[in-house]
Amino acid sequence: MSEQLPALKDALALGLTEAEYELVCEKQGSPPNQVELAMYSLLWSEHCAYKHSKKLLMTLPTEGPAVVMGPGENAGAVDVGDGLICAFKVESHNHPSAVEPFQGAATGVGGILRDIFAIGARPIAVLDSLRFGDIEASERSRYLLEHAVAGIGHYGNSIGVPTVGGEVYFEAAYEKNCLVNAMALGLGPREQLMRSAAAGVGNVVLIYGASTGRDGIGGASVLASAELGDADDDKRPTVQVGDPFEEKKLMECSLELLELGLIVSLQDLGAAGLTSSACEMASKGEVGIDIDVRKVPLREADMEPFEIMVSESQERMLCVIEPKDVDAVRAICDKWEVSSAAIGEVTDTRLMRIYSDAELVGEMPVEALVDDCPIYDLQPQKPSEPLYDAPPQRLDPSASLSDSLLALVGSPNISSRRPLFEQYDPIVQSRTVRRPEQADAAVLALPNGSALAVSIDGNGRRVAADPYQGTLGVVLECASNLACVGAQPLGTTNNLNFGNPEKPHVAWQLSEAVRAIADACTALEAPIVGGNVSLYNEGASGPIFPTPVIGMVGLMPDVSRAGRLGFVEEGETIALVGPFSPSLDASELSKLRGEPLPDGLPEVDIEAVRAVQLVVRDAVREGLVDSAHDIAEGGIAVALTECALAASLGAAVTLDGQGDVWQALFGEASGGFIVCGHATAIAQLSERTELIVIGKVGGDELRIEVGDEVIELALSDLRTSHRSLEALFQ
Amino acid sequence: MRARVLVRPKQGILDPQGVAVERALPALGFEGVSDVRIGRLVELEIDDPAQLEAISSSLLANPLVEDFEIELLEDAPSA
Amino acid sequence: MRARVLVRPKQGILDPQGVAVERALPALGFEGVSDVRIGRLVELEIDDPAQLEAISSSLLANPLVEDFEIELLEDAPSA
Amino acid sequence: MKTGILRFPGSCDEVDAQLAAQLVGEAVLLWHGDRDLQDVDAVIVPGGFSYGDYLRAGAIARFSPVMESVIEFARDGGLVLGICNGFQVLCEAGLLPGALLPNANRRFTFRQVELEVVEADTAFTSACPAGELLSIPAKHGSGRYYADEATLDQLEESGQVVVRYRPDQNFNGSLREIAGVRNTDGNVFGLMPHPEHAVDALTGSTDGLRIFESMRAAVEGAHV
Ligand SMILES: Nc1ncnc2c1ncn2[C@@H]1O[C@H](COP(=O)(O)OP(=O)(O)O)[C@@H](O)[C@H]1O
Ligand SMILES: [Mg+2]
Repeated sequence: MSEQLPALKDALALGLTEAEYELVCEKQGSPPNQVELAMYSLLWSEHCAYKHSKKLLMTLPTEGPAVVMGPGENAGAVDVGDGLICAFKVESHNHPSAVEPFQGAATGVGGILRDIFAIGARPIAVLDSLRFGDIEASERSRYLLEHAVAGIGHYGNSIGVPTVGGEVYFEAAYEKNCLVNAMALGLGPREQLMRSAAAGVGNVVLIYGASTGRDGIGGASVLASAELGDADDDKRPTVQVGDPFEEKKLMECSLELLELGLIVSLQDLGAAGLTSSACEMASKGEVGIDIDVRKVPLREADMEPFEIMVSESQERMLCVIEPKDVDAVRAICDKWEVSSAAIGEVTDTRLMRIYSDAELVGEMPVEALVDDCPIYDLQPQKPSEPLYDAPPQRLDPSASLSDSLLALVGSPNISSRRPLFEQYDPIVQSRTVRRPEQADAAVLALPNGSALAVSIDGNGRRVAADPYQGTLGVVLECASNLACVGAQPLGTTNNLNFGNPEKPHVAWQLSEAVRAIADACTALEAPIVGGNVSLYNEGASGPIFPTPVIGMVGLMPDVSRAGRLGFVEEGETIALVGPFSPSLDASELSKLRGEPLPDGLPEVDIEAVRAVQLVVRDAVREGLVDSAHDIAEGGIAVALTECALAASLGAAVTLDGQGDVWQALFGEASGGFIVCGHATAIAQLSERTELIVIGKVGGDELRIEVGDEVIELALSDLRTSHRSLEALFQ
Repeated sequence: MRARVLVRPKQGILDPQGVAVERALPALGFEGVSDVRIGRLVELEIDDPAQLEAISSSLLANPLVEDFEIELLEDAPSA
Repeated sequence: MRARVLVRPKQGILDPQGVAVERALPALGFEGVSDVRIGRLVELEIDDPAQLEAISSSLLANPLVEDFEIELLEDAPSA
Repeated sequence: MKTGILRFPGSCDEVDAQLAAQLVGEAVLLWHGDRDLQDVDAVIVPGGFSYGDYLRAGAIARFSPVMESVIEFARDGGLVLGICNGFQVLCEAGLLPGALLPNANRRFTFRQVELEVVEADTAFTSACPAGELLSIPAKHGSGRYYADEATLDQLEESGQVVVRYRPDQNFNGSLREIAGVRNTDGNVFGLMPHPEHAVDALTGSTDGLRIFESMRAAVEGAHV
């Protein structure tokens, strides 16, 4: 390797600031060498060190009766009864997906699944949350959509974990920075819960899974001793390729090792590869680790020590085991055709020591690597000018109510997601009781007759209009979705997708959103058990819409009562439940009309929304109502359309004609639900909460009367509109 | 004119299919096979072979993860 | 020895990928392309090339629906 | 009845098949590397992505040690059901005629489909009346059934086409809407849709249970 030490310019190229580089030199007592600088630059990156978000994250509520493991481990976990825990987490793979959407999305799924089985839970479900540019205008966005969806399906389907839900929005603000977030859930025995803290001086550090190649060594290649010429370009691939088959074996192998009790601590290799996993294991366990990079199984023989330490090759795990168990562990790996190698040892030095055979090529205090990265304060400032351009006008404001409903139902943010989700296997593992378009949340049966419900949400446009109120709406919508199937939230995960936090307006969006998450999760008693932060999603044209993506997991006692969203029977009564005061501010209708975002949204009454959620939840659990659906994008008219299309049953509805009919039909707000049931049941429900009987189920058209106006549309016409995304997947 | 585009995973990029096939072969009784790489074979009839480079890089191969090689065939291949 | 096995869908069998490529080309501004067929390219290092026929017919190709062609390459291909 | 369900690296629906088979008897998993079929009365080759479906769906799995035993078991008249990837494996192994090609729509597709029971007089469908429609989910990327015309004619003549897609639901482009075929002896049957995912009203339909009930009837009939 080169004798010459890297210099400040290399540190800058790797993303460290000059002050940070100086701090590294100070912690090391001398300028870092190539391996050391590579490792510092990764661990001190935003991604690993949460430099601009840590202080905010500390304000989130993380404790509650169901929480078994909060933030800080590979995934959070909640107790679901009978000795079982549900592990879950959401994670982003935004940048890799923007570069290569198929592999980016696929490896995003692979990464989040490893986080789940790393803590000893068998992955039981995946959900995805996607944001792309304006697909009606952008060829690139259509390409990204198609390939990202194919990548998610490829990975999830091949590994045998059902993809049970998700969401996708199209907004010009994501044109240059698409978002690909994936959430996974796992189920496991509580006593098998695994942590990542390394323990036991003298224990063996073993890597298993795929071999290590040059994947993902993008930025760090500036450290290569040779000058990088054109000819060397293809020596340094940065695209990580996912291999779900390898991960399937890795998963089965890991779960078997855990079941046999052969593992002391376990950690997946994700971003920053071996560097991050080994250092975090050492840090959490307050120990040191020695690693010999020459023992790591390589895909390319000529890799340098720093490359091995920073490689982001997929489908690898790192574990600490007792020396006496090495043979047993390797035998299980062999059984699953997974390669394994003992590459190091736990020490009491509190140092990370990297060897290349006998030569010491890097030595760093664990504490300096993991804990001493400077943490920055944000400088939040509400922008004085609008940040986002008005969308193009797609609907003439003078269009009729019926035409407007058809346009909304067929608009990319509202139309049926079937062409996407039918590329996903939603039923493998025989647990899926509600799959997409059957209910607002996915429902997964548990062995004891109860069930989990899960939903993922995040409306960036509303958050862009008002980071605080908009984010409240997102968290509440997640909980409303759970209520509609009869579930009570147990815990929440979140992915904060934002622009550059060093800019005051982005800092403001971020802090307001986190404040809202904290307030809403506290009120809902749905603590945060984990999450992820993805910053710097912006380009020359500005930041993305601030996009906090919320994933929530809940429990219901009786799976046979799981709610559905579609109407059930002719003649049933339809009611509007809840404190619903719709507004067109930042609504889908105003977007179609080309209106700019408003500055601020109406205030949300969290307690009132929570109260009606409990009523709806109970009504579903008791079987009092036959269907429940929360009102979201497109307002009540779209919600009714969705209830009708899901069941192929029409409805005749009369809405209060006072006030603005557009607002009544298409206005959006938290806290409104459409429920249907027998007349007596609805009467019973009306004793528990504010409710208006609005109509009856039946026929093959949707008729909505409001004041002097009437919308009358055949279900077949609504269905044709609703299927508009299919054209993109021909 | 008949042409052939060979599309291969780039050097250094993981080729999961190749790895799986290589691992499977000994079990089938075939020893002594290594460095298996699996790619795509695209054969087509083209009026203007000068377009092939552009077609390959924009549609047939994903230049981020794949290399391609163009072969012009005088006659139709022995199908 | 380096060898290459070209695997193609048999004549007469629908090749949806080939059809899709052919359909996509005009939109990208490429005219005059027809009869696109997409198959598999397998490249490998083999000690005993006599085994290639058996490996191809039993594993690399399904003779019911695919044809294959073996090419022996003296040198490593220009990766 | 005791059913054995194969488990290859990359199998995904083997536990689902086990749960379904347990509704009609005992069911055990059989590891791909073992040759011992543990005295089972029937074998299920399950769905999933054995060996990642790399190269061609089913191409690698069919060479596994356990498949040698399954081939022998089938030759001796044992009941073998291949579901999805299992159907692909059985075709690759030559236990069933034809091949399964990538879907005509070029995508992995999940859809609830209705299957017409063409032959109700088989070891796998005796619990269904002929012409009955079974609502069963299908989910695969390579399910387009192909055989040459002469073979197709002969399959139809000899009653080997057991289930068909309703014509408007044949998303994978299978020739003659074929969703499942059996061998000439009638003891090996493969289909692309997943009957094991249609055995519980809670998670879908119960129509798939008939396949398992038919197998039990065949096994128990043979025992008396
Ligand atoms: N927005 C957030 N809210 C709560 N916890 C978070 C958030 N972002 C990250 N975390 C927690 O920080 C820890 C480190 O996250 P991450 O670097 O994504 O871990 P990994 O590399 O295992 O995916 C995890 O325990 C994660 O749950
Ligand atoms: Mg992790």
